[in-house]
Amino acid sequence: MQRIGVFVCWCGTNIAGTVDVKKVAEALKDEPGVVFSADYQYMCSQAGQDMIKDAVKEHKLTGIVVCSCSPRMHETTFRKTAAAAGLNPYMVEIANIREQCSWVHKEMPIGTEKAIILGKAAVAKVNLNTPLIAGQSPVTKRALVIGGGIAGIQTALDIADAGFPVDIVEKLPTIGGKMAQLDKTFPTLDCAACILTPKMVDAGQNENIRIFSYSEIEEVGGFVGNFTVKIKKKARYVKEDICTGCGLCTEKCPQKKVPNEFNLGMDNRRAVYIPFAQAVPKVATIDPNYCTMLKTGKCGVCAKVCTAGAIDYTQKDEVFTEKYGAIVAATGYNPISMDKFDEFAYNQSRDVITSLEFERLTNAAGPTAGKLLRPSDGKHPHTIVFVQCVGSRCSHDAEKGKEYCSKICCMYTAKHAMLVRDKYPDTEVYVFYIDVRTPGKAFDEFYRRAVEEYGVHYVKGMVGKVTPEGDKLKVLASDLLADKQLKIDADLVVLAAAIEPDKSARPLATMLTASMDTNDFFTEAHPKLRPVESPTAGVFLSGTCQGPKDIPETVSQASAAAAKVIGLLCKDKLTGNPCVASSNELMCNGCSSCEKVCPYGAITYMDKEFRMPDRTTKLRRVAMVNEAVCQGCGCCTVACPSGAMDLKGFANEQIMAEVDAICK
Amino acid sequence: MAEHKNYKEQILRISGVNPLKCMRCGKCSGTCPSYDEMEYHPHQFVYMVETGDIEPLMESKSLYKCLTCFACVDRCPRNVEPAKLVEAVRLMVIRQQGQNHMKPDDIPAQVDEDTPQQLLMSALRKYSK
Amino acid sequence: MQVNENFKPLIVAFCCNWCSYAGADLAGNNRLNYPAEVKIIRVPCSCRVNPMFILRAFQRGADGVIICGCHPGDCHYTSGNYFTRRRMSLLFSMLDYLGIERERTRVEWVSAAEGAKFAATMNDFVAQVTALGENKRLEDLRCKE
Amino acid sequence: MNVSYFPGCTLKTKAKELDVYARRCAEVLGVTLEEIENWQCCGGVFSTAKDEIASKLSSVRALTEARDKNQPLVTVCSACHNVIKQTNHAMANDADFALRANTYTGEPYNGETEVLHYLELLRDVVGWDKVKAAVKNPLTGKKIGAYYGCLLLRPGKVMAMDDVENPTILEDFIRAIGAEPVVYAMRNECCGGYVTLEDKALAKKKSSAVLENAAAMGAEMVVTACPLCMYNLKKNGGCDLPVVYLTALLAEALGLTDATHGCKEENNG
Repeated sequence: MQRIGVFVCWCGTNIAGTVDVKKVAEALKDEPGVVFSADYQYMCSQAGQDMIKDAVKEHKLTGIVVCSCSPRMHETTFRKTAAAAGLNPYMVEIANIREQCSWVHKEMPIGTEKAIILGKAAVAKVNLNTPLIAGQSPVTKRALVIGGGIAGIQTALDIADAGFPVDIVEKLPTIGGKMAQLDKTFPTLDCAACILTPKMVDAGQNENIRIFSYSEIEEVGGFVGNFTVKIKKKARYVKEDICTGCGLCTEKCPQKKVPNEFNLGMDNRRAVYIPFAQAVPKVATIDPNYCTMLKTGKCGVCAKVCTAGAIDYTQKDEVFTEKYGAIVAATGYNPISMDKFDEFAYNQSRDVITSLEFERLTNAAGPTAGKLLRPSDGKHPHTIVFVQCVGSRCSHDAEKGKEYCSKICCMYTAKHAMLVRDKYPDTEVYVFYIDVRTPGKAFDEFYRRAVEEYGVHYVKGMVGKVTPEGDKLKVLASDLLADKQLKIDADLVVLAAAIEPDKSARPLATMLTASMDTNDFFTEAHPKLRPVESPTAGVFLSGTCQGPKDIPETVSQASAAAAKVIGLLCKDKLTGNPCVASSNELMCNGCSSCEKVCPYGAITYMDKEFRMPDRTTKLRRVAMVNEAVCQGCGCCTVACPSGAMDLKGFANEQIMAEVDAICK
Repeated sequence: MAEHKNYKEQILRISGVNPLKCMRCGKCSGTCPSYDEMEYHPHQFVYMVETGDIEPLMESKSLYKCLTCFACVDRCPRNVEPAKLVEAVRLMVIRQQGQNHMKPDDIPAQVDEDTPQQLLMSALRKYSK
Repeated sequence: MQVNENFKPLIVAFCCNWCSYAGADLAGNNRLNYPAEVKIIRVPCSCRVNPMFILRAFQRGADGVIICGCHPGDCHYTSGNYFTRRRMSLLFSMLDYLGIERERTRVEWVSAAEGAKFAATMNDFVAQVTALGENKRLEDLRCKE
Repeated sequence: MNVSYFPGCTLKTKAKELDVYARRCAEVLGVTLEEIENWQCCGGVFSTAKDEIASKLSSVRALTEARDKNQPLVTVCSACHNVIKQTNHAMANDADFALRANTYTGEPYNGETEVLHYLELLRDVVGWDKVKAAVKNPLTGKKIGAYYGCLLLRPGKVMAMDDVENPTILEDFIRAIGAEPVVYAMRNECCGGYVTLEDKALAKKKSSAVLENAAAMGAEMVVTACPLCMYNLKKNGGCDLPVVYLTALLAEALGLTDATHGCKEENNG
């Protein structure tokens, strides 16, 4: 028989406000096995924990029930407390009487009654708990960073600086991501390339960093400390180690009409290309969708001009497997499609552009060499209208756009407006806004400068329709403060499109078994206290794949994720989860049902000799669980027809006892 | 007065609109083709219904300027459907006795030989009960 | 049908640790009310729920049982919820045959981000079971106090 | 194939050619339009008020008849189509409204009928390829601006015919008959038709804005499905850009008649 101590937490008034904690402690006192029952204001405090430790010693407790907040919050805390008192940490059970009781029920009698039942269920379970000892597994001291934007680069650099090898897998031919496409950055107006390219070079030259560009993740297996990842290196038809990046092929290629994705299709590149001058790795890539040689077998100009002999039309996709201890998702974002918002005529006029396209139009390395010219006729625009919140802050039932605020648009629009007025003072600039949101260091000051020093017209209201007519864009909009409908003849309209997670994030999350929110942003382990970790152990989050962020926030999160990875890789061994499956050999009939449902291949079979009652021996086929590989889902326990398979910590008997306690 | 207080409730019920969803972006008024003819504009309909300031709307000619073109409905990022509020307020007026905005006798003067039947029909439906 | 105004059903909810239990916690964080008749049992994955547990619950006097797991494709253990879906559809049809109405059993996918869905699901399920009244089938009277 | 057909008041009077050509062209394309028996006027405008039941009953009756014949219900007039489709949507999705309407008609109907505009019939039932194949007199070189107006597309979630802001169905139609579509932004803006009696000045402003934009983008004529738009654009458009019905263009392309001469004849007869 266990000797159980029950500890009921008030959590200030969080629990005590709707649950009569004294009554709960009193009611649980007489449950089978309970020898001690008490309540306290904050069980998780040092004093509360000391109270538990003292009670363990004084009452020779063998099991503990804490009626408190969710086990997702403080289960670890109380397990440590138990361990410090000399108990096995798995002799602790939590009754969740805060999140699932006091916070969702309003009346004291109802809350109290439910809390007592939840407490009884926990007591019933602890009565059947057995001490569990966690296995240990080694840590592969290498990290994988998926995505080579500023987030991925920063994470990789920080991990590499700590002395651990790290691989960056980037799906495009170069690292750099969205930041490489930006012109200036707010609120300091330093040039994006000037601050990003040195980091790209650092990453390219760091001996601890390997960059797999033009590569994608195919498969992820394993678990924290021991991931096995299949990486596909797409054929770029250029030998990476031989190509010098001289760019001669990209000048001679006769296929000139390939939309240049780096400039968002606003100009053309060749079929063999280097995305931009500072690309890392600076290696040419042949686009198989456009290359005449690959499509028809006739051409071969690039191979002829390449003095290094780096062109290889026979190259094939290459899939290889690497082992990692930790994985960082840094898959970034994209602006949403403007198809659902064609009242702004994005699909009808080339002079209606997104803000990212505007970045390229003002960038010295962009399609206009930094001169702000209209895409349609190459003329200088004299009136520019910026529209904020296009596709952000839409209600769910509007069935278009995103519900969240994209966060960065207010600031980059202020930047664009300011830069235009600075460079071309003859230009009238209108910004239509719903709210100007500038929480951030020196952000509001920046926006005010755009208004006060640069004379940008900020109009509270929204554009309702853009009508291309002749060489003008007729903009119809509301000015809510003046209570007027404005009609502006604009030359250029810039849409601050909402941002969304990159499309590759969803399949990646499935491979990583990392959870996502309804918008396909990765979910963090805790929204406040563990913002850079995924709930899946060993998977970390960096940058906008977790939510909209500007550059400084992205870099902070990237470094934070790196710190978490370093903390993990520093360990030689990881303590595993002892709540794993185990098979009772005497009951196992060797049917293989469990093996078939195990997603980890943790179950194998072996022939084992058993002594029979008549002193003969018999060879029987029985299931064996590899405890280091088992993740403890329990699927096999249900599949087992003979009841041989059970899950430690969540045993059939334990759950049945909980059911009984609840249904009593 | 008690009856007046009831207006908001009735309008919300017959329109099925929840004005609290509005984030006051003004896109409805930015896209309204009748804006210049209206004294109160679509976003004001939403706001004034929400605050219960309904009598001015009922007295306003704006009620009869809405084209029922639904541009505000389809373009609203919050799916507020301002046009439905305009119609609901209009109904509050014309459903009262003697408040028909257009009477059958008014029509012949406006009609020419090409006037399609549907125009007469819809005008009566929209402006009288 | 006779409806007992004061009838409060007894509902057992099995929630997977990674999505639905967290979703229930989020409902708490956001103070979204649902009836106290719902008692949650934490399991690592919805696929840990053995049909025996459900039978036991009905035997012991539960009026409804709901199993909540991660959305298809989002299972923390890759595929557990698919097994749940198949197992439970078989079990529920068997229970239906035994006279336990389909409305007393349910499988619902609730993610860690769906606190509102959790509360709404529980409100709906409790209302549904309340409308059916007390469950007499399978109940073992010896288990009642 | 036979489909139920709701012509509507205007197609029987001021817009006869819209009706006659719709039937003839459909026959050529292998579809027979079976006129609903004893149809009543749709009312010309859909009331969004949840408590307006009676004004929608004529639509419900037509929908019920089509349901009983197990046929989709086709309309040509944009206004009838808008009213009937919105009514159908309400019958299917607003249980309270359906209950009350069914109490009036006495015949349970819950939005089972598929409501198709003539354009949807061409696109989804006949198919553009078949239309193209049937064209005998392609309108090659004609630059035609599609005029959707407001009724054909909105509210988008209910009409669900095409993308509300970026529609292509009329442009596809124009291409199918061999002409060249001209895309202009005002194609899905209101012509002001409903206020023509109330405020002529406003109607003039709206119609002329549409035609000016179409002309500025190079359209030589504008095609519409709506008699109200037709009247208003012609009367109040303040511009000599021709406005034609889509069925007239289709008839011309199918070699059934010469568009301009045909109208007069049918109107007189």
